[in-house]
Amino acid sequence: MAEAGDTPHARRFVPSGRTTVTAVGWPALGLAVAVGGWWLITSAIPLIHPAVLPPPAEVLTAFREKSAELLGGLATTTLETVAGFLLSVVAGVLIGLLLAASRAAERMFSPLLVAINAVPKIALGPLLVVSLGWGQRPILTMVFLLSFFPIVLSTTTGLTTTPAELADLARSLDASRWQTFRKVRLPAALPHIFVGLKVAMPLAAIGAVIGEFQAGEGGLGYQIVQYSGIADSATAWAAITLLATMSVALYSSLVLVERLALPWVRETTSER
Amino acid sequence: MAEAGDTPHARRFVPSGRTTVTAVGWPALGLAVAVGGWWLITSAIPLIHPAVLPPPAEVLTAFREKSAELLGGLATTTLETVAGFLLSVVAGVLIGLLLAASRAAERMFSPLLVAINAVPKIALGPLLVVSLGWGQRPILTMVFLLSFFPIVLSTTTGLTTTPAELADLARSLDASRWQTFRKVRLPAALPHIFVGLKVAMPLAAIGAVIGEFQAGEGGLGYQIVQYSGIADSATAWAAITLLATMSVALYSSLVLVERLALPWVRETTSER
Amino acid sequence: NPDNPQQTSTSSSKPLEKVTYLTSFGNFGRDAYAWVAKDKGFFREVGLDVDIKPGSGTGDNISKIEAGAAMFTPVDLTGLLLARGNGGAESIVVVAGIQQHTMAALISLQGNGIATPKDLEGKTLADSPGSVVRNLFPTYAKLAGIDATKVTWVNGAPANLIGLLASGTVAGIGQFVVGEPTVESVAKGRQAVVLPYSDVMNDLYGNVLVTTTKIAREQPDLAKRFIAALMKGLVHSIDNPDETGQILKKNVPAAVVAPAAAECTLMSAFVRPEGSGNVVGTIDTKRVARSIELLQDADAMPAGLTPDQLVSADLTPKP
Amino acid sequence: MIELAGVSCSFSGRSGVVEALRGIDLTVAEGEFVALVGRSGCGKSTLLRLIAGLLLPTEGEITVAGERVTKARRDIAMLFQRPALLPWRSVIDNVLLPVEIFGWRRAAHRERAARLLEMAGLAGFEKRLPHELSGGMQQRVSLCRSLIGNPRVMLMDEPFSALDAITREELSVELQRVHMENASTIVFVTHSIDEAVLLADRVVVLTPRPGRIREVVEIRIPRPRTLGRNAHFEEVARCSADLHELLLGFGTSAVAGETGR
Amino acid sequence: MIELAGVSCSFSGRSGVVEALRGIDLTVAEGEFVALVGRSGCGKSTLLRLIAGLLLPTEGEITVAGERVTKARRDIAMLFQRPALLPWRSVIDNVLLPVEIFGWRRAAHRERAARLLEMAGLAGFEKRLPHELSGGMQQRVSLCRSLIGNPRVMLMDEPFSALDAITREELSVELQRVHMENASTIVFVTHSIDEAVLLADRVVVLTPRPGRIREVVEIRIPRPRTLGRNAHFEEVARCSADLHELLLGFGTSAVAGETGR
Ligand SMILES: Nc1ncnc2c1ncn2[C@@H]1O[C@H](COP(=O)(O)OP(=O)(O)OP(=O)(O)O)[C@@H](O)[C@H]1O
Ligand SMILES: Nc1ncnc2c1ncn2[C@@H]1O[C@H](COP(=O)(O)OP(=O)(O)OP(=O)(O)O)[C@@H](O)[C@H]1O
Ligand SMILES: [Mg+2]
Ligand SMILES: [Mg+2]
Repeated sequence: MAEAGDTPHARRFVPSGRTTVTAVGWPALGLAVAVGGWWLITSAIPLIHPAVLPPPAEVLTAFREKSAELLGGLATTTLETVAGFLLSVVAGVLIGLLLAASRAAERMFSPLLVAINAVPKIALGPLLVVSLGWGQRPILTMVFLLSFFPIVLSTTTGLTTTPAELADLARSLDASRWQTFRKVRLPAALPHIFVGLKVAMPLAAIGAVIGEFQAGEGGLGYQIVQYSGIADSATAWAAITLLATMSVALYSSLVLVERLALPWVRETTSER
Repeated sequence: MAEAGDTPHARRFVPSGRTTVTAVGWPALGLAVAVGGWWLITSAIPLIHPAVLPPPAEVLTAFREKSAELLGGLATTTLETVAGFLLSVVAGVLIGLLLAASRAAERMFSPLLVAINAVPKIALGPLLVVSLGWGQRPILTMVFLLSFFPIVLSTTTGLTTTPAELADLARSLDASRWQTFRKVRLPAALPHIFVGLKVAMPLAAIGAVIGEFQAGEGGLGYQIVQYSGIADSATAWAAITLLATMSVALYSSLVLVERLALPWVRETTSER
Repeated sequence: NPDNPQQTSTSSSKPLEKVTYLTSFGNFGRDAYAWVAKDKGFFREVGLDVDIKPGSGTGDNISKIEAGAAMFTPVDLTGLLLARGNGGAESIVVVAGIQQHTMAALISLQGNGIATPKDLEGKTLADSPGSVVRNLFPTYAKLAGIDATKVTWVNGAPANLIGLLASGTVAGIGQFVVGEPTVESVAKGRQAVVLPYSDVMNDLYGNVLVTTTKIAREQPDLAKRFIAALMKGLVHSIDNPDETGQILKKNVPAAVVAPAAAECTLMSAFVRPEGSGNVVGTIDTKRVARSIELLQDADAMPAGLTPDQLVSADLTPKP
Repeated sequence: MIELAGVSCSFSGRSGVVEALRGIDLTVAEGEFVALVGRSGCGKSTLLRLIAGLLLPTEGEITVAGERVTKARRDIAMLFQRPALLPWRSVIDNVLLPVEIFGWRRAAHRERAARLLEMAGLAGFEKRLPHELSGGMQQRVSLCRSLIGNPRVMLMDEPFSALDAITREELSVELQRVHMENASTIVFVTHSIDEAVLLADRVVVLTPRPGRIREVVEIRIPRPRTLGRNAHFEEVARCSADLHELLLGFGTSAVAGETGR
Repeated sequence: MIELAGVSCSFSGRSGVVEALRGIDLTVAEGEFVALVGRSGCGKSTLLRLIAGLLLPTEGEITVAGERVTKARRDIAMLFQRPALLPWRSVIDNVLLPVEIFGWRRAAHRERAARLLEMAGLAGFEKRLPHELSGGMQQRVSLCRSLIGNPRVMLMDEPFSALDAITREELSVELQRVHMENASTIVFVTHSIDEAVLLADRVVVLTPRPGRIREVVEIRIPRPRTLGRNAHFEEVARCSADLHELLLGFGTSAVAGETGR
């Protein structure tokens, strides 16, 4: 729970006002620090040329001017990110499950997954376009390619490190593989899996952008290319900022889901 | 241990011949499957045009022809990847430690880290070059930017989910924060941290390549751009293949380090 | 699609044939002519329904055309020659010239101490490896009488170059001539200094329209119709830069009118140089041969390639 | 029901081999209640895990109901030395786990689960998560879980070790009742000689490492048995004294029986 | 040494509040050996955790050596109900953990650690990892760990619960010796009335939830005490009977004392 300080006491309900402060106040402060830093190096002491990193004020202006277009791009990219991410989650957990189920599969395929993951995705553009055409399909594939690996790895790790005593319990009940998975290994793996999901989420956003670079006809990534092509860095950075904001929002919802889904983790472990 | 089958028995030493088969045989089979598949779709039933994915034979020829140059690139890129990765590990664990130590810091900075992580790194090229020049520094920074997040996240998660009974033990000994960290939380977090490291490793390789795209003067990334720029896809894919091989090798060493460093994890958890 | 009803009715007897076209890179003013041809109904007039997709540069575009993801695209002839010299792009054939002279150039800013090619010595320039400007630089240096070894090249991704120049990190960058207005708009008041390669390499073409040998052989009629309509768009775009900018904006919301129009204006001189007559898109095989020679002399490609292996004389627009 | 013939079991780790059990021959008849006693670390838990099919013997053979044991059986319930509760499941859901695994209807067994919990003194805690319970309460949840399936064979590893004397007595009585009602076969590890004498038909005494059967003591007291001074007080005292001596007989200090390799 | 004044402690979870302890007043003198008995779940562990400074009371005040307890103290060693060994450390390194934390020299205490392990019957297991040990062996490692620092105060939560009768007796004797040699203050939770009577100067009997002090029984038998029939047999029998009755007095079924909310 959200008590400060070192001394533990009997857990009790935390007054909700306090929670709101920590949940909203600190991130707001963090944001202020970040924007302040940005402003400092671009406007106050202009260390960095605006063509490279425009000051926040210019970015805001650019956003105001092109808000409809940028928000349209945001909608497109968000949709792609979320859809591709969900695809990754489903496929990643299934692959992770496969690798966890069989040592042979793990030994056989995990080097391949690492290899696929290490290919710079930019180089795959033509391949994707040629085999999948333009638009949603190559973009979702790109999102998948960028974000599946952390999910696979964390799922496999989670599923193969079930506490021995719980695995023994399942075995003593002669539970089937599927039952053991569903009732014991998967729930026990969830804390691990969520780490993978949280790592994968920003990667999914990047995947959408790279996909748009290569095969898109709209979205924030496309806008970033277009506006940096005409050196309108303020608008390009407005798109980048929107993208970052989207990621933070999606990431936060993931954290929320985790907190709701796994209350027991916070109770059986010690935070700080 | 490497016993096959479902039935557990009292743990005993596995004949070493068996281990070698699983450690080398399966990955080799996986490689064969991958190369076979590649050959199938490019040469046997040419579904995919060699211009977007050249057949293995062509790539091999290209590699033979330009092996000195490509191996030089490999050396450069490997060095950058490893150096940048080590940087990420050190900095990532430290940042993770900071976030784990203070809820305020976590609330303040984790959205920013997510935001930074979600910025398409291509867009950061000019910023890096302008502030850091060409060569090693911007490239290492790029490696860091791509690979720090999984390490930070897994470190924070690992450090904040110490089993309550171990944290209580440390508290009952009135251990200082640092002692608790060193002797209890960090070792307990290592299984988590290693997942982060394993996710970060291929990302580091991509970081080196993207860094070279933007600020490099050699290396596999540089060669990929150069050769795809003149549509010499065989050589470009030779570079990509080398890159993937390098990642797999680095990843495997990481797995080995994990196995040597954390023998207790395999013993207190149940694999399958 | 705002085609006027008259044109629609003339071609409605037959179903439109589908064609996929790739721009050279993204959707900027220099590539807007395809949109003009589509928007003005030039393609429709000749019974084509053209799908325009953003390209990603010469290398990628060649791959995509060879693999059949698109049928036509403009690529830089020098890049194509280099690819061919390396044993790639074997099924690619040139069917029209877009820019009669290469638009490759070095762009600097006033105050950087560069006014003539000679001033480049001792300076640092940026461009991405594999780009035309960089590949041709040794040849350019030789012809312009400067010592190429005294110039330092650094790497920079295409999208980053203008920023690098504007922020003073490098003295000059590789760019197409049409990049000048963009550079100036970013440099805020400083004027651009442009050193076009065409000053010393007059034979070299800029972008040329390519397709595969298969299409050239099996669908010459379709290719001819496509080329004619595209050239019509090209002419219209350089004649009406402002309208072109509007058309681009209408079709690609992320485009911006003013810089697109400026690019068209600048491109005009390369599409229809003085004394080239009224017809655009022509290819002079003798010039191509000399370009090949140039690259061979610079050791950039092996001997053996002849223009007729590369250019489909049947299809190129004739003066 | 359960037969062990020449069963040995060793563990090997990085620092050498531990021989946990050597040459165990033991037959447990159907409906019999056998207690297993022995010094800490002598291999009692290992023996139960072998019977449960969680571990394969290094030597020898184990059969249950005539079938060779190669994996766990559904008619055997194992109660582990540690509670092994699923931390994300409420108390009642933990008790109902075997029901779900066996594919039975949850609703049909819910009430029985609640009754078992009440019997174990856990009424009102059904919805709580395991970490909200005390050590002894967790152990009782685990006991309820092992009873829910009405198993033919129960292997119980120190089920009452974390319980106070009174709860222990009450639950001993319950266990006897279940044993008699269901005629189930029970192998029961305990450190309490009193408990062994109260509950078991036979008490198997193991020697310290390697665990071998030192003696099997028969307890001839009619059931139901009760605690405290009763008609069979002398028999109880005799058996207790015997067992104590048998256990003590391995040397005066714990050290004697314990060597790492 | 230890003073508790009006100490209460409640836990709140999603399914309501549990009042674990209510109004505990207790003073433990320096060098005193106090046993804590009570039904399972009555708050014994909670009480120890409060004294150890691992939990803050919801009400009341706790002082140790005159200082208010707000966090753990180095002169108090806590032995947890579960062994809580670090799974990555060998047995001897687990025992030496307090030495490292206190910043003492490892080398100087290594031998003592080995001696403690030998005393606990674990000679030869120094290099093994905790998961290679049986439950009782793990508990003994944890006991050695709590003894290594020669603490002034020891809080022991059922230290012998997983041990066989013999080992238990041997270690009880050892514990008595340590207690007398070091004049350390000990608060000891046990479920064994015999153990309480053998070891304690006073036995505190807690009522079931909420835990309140029902009675404090003084055991006036001179030390060193021994098991079995001895000169003080009658006093032992009287105290045991008293305690049994006190514990039993809360109702005939465990259920009575257990409600969730
Ligand atoms: N996984 C393991 N790896 C190595 N050795 C083991 C393992 N499990 C048990 N042992 C060893 O086997 C022996 C018997 O262990 P077991 O747990 O069966 O003892 P036990 O009789 O149940 O003891 P306790 O009464 O303390 O629970 C011990 O010496 C122990 O060290
Ligand atoms: N973390 C917690 N959250 C909620 N309730 C708790 C928690 N810890 C203990 N309790 C409750 O407090 C009461 C006392 O628990 P405690 O562990 O002190 O009992 P105990 O006397 O040690 O029992 P045992 O003899 O079984 O170990 C129990 O009813 C338990 O449910
Ligand atoms: Mg045991
Ligand atoms: Mg307790």
